[in-house]
Amino acid sequence: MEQMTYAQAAARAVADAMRQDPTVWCVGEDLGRGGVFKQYADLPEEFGPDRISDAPISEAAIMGAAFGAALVGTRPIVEMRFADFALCATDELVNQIAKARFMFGGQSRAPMVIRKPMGMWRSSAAQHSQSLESWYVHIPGLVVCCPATPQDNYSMMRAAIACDDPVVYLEHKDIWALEGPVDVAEDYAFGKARRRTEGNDLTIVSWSNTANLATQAALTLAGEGVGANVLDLRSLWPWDKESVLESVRRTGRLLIAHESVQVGGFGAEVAATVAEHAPCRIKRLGSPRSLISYAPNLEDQLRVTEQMIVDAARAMWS
Amino acid sequence: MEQMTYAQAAARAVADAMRQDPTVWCVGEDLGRGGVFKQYADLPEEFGPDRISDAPISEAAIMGAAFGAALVGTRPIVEMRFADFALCATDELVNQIAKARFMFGGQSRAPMVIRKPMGMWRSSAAQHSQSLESWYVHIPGLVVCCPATPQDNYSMMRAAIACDDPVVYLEHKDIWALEGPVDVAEDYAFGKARRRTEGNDLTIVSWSNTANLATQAALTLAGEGVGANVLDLRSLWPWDKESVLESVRRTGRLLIAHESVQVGGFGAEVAATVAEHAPCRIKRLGSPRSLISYAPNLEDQLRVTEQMIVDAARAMWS
Amino acid sequence: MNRANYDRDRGMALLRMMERIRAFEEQAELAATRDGLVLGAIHLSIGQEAIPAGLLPSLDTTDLLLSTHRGHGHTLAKGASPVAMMKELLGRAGGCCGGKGGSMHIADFGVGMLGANGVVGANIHIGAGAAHGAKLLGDGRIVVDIFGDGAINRGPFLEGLNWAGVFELPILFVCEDNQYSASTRTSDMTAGDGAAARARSFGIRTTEIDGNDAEAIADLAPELIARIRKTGQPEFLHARTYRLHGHTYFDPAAYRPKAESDRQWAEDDPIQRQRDVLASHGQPPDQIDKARSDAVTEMEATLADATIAPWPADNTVFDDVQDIGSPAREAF
Amino acid sequence: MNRANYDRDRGMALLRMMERIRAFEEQAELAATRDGLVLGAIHLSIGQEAIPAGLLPSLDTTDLLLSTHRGHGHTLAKGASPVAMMKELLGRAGGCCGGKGGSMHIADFGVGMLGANGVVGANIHIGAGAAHGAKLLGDGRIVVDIFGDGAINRGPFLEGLNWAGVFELPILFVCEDNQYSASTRTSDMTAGDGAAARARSFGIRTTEIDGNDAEAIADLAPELIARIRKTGQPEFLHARTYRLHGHTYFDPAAYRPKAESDRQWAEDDPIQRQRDVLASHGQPPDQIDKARSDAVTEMEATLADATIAPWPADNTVFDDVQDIGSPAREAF
Ligand SMILES: Cc1ncc(C[n+]2csc(CCOP(=O)(O)OP(=O)(O)O)c2C)c(N)n1
Ligand SMILES: Cc1ncc(C[n+]2csc(CCOP(=O)(O)OP(=O)(O)O)c2C)c(N)n1
Ligand SMILES: [Mg+2]
Ligand SMILES: [Mg+2]
Repeated sequence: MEQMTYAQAAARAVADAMRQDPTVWCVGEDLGRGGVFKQYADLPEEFGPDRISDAPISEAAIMGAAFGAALVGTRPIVEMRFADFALCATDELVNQIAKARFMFGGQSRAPMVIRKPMGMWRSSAAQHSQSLESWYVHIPGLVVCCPATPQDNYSMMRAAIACDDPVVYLEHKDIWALEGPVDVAEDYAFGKARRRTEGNDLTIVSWSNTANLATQAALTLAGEGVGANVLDLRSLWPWDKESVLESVRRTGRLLIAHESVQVGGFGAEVAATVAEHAPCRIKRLGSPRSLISYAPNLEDQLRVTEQMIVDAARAMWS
Repeated sequence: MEQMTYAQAAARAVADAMRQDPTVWCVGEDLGRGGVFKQYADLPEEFGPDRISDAPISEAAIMGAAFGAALVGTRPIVEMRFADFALCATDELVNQIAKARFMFGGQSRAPMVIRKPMGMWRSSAAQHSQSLESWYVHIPGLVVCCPATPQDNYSMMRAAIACDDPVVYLEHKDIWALEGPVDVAEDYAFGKARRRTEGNDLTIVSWSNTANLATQAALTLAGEGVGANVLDLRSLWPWDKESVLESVRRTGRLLIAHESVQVGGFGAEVAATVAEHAPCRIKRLGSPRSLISYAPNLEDQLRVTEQMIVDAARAMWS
Repeated sequence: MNRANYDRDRGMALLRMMERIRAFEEQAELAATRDGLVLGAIHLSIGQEAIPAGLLPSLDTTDLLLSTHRGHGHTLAKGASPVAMMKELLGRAGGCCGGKGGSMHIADFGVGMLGANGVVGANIHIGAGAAHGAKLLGDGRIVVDIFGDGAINRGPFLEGLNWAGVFELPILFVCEDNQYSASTRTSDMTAGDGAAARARSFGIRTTEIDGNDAEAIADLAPELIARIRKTGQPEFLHARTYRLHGHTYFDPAAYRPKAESDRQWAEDDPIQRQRDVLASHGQPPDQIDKARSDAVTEMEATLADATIAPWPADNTVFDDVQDIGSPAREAF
Repeated sequence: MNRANYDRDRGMALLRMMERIRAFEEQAELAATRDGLVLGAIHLSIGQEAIPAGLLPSLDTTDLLLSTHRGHGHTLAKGASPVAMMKELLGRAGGCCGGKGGSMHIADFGVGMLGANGVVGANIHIGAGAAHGAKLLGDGRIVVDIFGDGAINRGPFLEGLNWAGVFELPILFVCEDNQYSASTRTSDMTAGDGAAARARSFGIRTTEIDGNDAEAIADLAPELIARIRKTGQPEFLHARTYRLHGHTYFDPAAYRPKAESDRQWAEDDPIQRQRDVLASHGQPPDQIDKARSDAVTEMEATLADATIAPWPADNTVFDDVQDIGSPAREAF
């Protein structure tokens, strides 16, 4: 087990995959210098400019060209820099990449990993802070990953690169420097949640960096004698309905916490599924349907914090 | 009260608004010939090419330029032709139009109506059939409208044009020819559902063309002695939580029916809200998370039909 | 004008391919209007047959093609089976996309046809990417990427051409300029001198040609393709043509003067032009006519075949959505 | 070279504006690096001051400007208040966007500044639309739309220029070509001859200029602007310059040879060039220096003002999201 940061774990996963499979390559702006968040550090030196490729500021073409290259037998890793900029390539992702295999009756595959660093990153304001994971879950043809730890950013990246479906891979910008142990032998199966904490009193479902906050919150709750079962979904499509339903049947209480806007967020899908199949006390905690400010005191009001998770959990007994 | 089709009602609303306000104008491909669905019929003749403007095949610029024109004091109506093509203008809608007023601290407004004909229209296949209303509900700054009848396509269009917020206005392609009475004096308040049928046994929440199917289904159910309160939400942001909660508190049963993909659809938000605030028996009926086929027998398997609504309603007592 | 040592065999091959494309689309139109068997929109390329017929036979089967909503002719000329295509237009089992795509998503990867596209312009940067992939794999395949005059006003035109230039990709971009974008005269919505001028601004070698002159296109094609194989550099071809029918089969094209299309039919139908060329070079009239009658026979049989094909099996509905996760309603 | 009847007052005005822009950004950089008061990224235009200083004072206040992430200089030269701008960079109450936007979304509609943009290229078609709106309203306003060399590789460049050409809109597009796109040398990722060549392909009248020659830009500006007002037609200006600092204030710009930026500092700093021009035309050195000292004094006071400004009131968080529907969590 090595210690690595979240960014290093991803770089390591990409490097390990590229060594094994010569058809894997990466493309995005400024990758030749290791990527804006250094998540491609040392890769340009090892693999050269054809396989760690720079790109013009052409998000539509980065996505579209990588798709074309996938259709002819390569396995591109697409870097969108900020998830927000990926909106410049929405037709390519949703109308082309997600649909090609089906529309063409199975003649083609689009084995791609589309990396979209998402989330709030102090004072990045409204155009550089969004979390739109629920959009991609709603699009048939896409797999959606939200790794929260270095271990998962290694294992899930390996699985995403190996997958023949297009994978929207949403890394959280605020935890590039998060350190943790990584076992490169641990593998990951899409749709399997990680039990971050065990507990029989309350189920907390979360993903991405909020799952880390929820895990912290569970420790506080444990100190108060409240056993919270924190499930880090890790992938949102497919998602681990079985574990969530099993857990709420035990606990009778479900708290769902995520950073993205609550209205129309993926938390609604989790809540709706539980309400249909295992009704219990349900509470969502997400961002207000508002825009993210530059000023920190305004930005903070949109954040879901560890304390808010603790308070919301306590309130589930009131 | 005049009889009009859904398409004529929209054209009439646009004409009435343009006569009153010289700053209202329309822009989109082929509008000079009345629009691909004739939803701009006779407007080119009355208002001329500057106010019913053709456009190059440049969805990003149609959306972006209309936004610029809104910033300087006009009120554009943007025609996207098919909701699917609007994905070519996602940055413009989500990163620019929805956020400008807030990011600029209230210095600007973007009074725009963005028309996106959506939904299944026999054998239009995967790139011409999508219903992505839940995406726009998730985006702060946007109002989201889904008119289901000629009356609402008149009243809601008038309200959308008069609104200072950007309004994503999703007309359903399958009902352009639907006829009905229109009272041009009836006004519409965003966030007010229409009670399509009364009933105390079951609440059915729907919108867009599925609300018409639900209304039919309610008649069948009434024949069986089951009173269904069909609520046509009409606008999804804001949406009529009060009426839905009031209704489910009476009926104790909620069926949500919509054409769009069920996973991550707006039905999940309705279900989640009810589960949090007025727990009751809840069931969603939407499209499988699959792609829409050209072949009718495959396309039909993705549709939510009147019969399916009736069956799902009956099953709520089993 | 007559040429010395004119190759009548090639001339007949060009005529036959154009006749096959036209006969295919005439049958497709009958299937739509007479039989009501085509459920979605189809976009006919009648009047534009010289471009695929002149250009695509010079490619290897392994070479790649990307096309548009108006792609029947391209697909046939790349070597796809008309029966599988017709079945796809009718949404039947055995269609090249299993009935899932229809006319606007027709594809035959077996002959390097990577798909029509329902989104105007979307195939431009995707095509550049196909060439990018082929270059990375070093397998020698080149790409022909065909789009309309309306597509040059979408961002992917800029991003795709720039991409091909920057990465030095083996691709031939072809603007099939039929002067209309649906009901709009493209020149009314296009600034500057259009496709060729824009392509040159990316430093891409650009050729302009009469897109209704099958012989001229067939003369040029081997040269362009050989140069792309040799240099690995992109090229651009701007071919002027005319859409003799409406935008879709149900479009009466009332937005343009009937005299305009009548003149085109009379003076600039690429098939009639090719017939005249052959005649003027002494090709026997019966052989010239036979190209037409053979094509009609083939495509009537094609439609008959397609008409009796069954619908796709109901249980194929969720096939090929994706490997991971089940698309079924409420799947667990 | 010296000119006859050189206008020293205009020369001093140009210098003063450039010094104010530079001093503003030096203070902003100090606020970021020394004081840790700038929380988000800021992009400095140090070395590029001649373009806004030469161009924008020729506009009326009612004329319109759209800018980029590197927009401080443009915004100042259009007449915005440096104090309101600095407060915005610090995310404070009284910032021109109430602290909600920060450097990348700075805007001052009161002086026709319709906003910086965090999305590269997005201001190009939006700017064309602003000109479209002004034309529809017939109010005589014209638009200046400034973007970088990297933005010419995004679709909006094509769609925006085509739009302006088709609708004949009163807009001046300005490509501020500092040769870099973040850490990438733009020429490595650009096919063909770049901005000017592409602009010409849209039939838009295009001028190329030394973007570090404030005098030349100030000579040209009134002519361009007058012609746009008169003809109502778009124009394009390609101005070559250089970014003397990193892409963001925390970018050491290690990707380019230090010798390159050293040479630029030594030989092609637009401010030093303007000082030399003035000196060579007999402007007293103390007055030349005073432009700098006045600017520094002003901008030090500006930063001091901003530093003591309070945070925006917490209860402004939901202001200006939208009129319809409440943004609050679980609003009813
Ligand atoms: C992005 C997008 N916008 C609009 C449409 C609707 N549409 C389909 S074909 C067409 C005209 C295309 O014109 P052109 O590119 O010249 O091709 P042609 O039809 O003439 O072959 C339009 C506007 C679309 N399919 N995609
Ligand atoms: C669509 C989009 N892609 C990428 C970025 C990230 N980014 C911000 S500035 C920049 C470089 C822009 O270069 P240029 O247009 O030349 O402007 P300059 O920074 O040189 O002034 C990039 C890539 C962005 N903001 N928007
Ligand atoms: Mg055309
Ligand atoms: Mg630059």
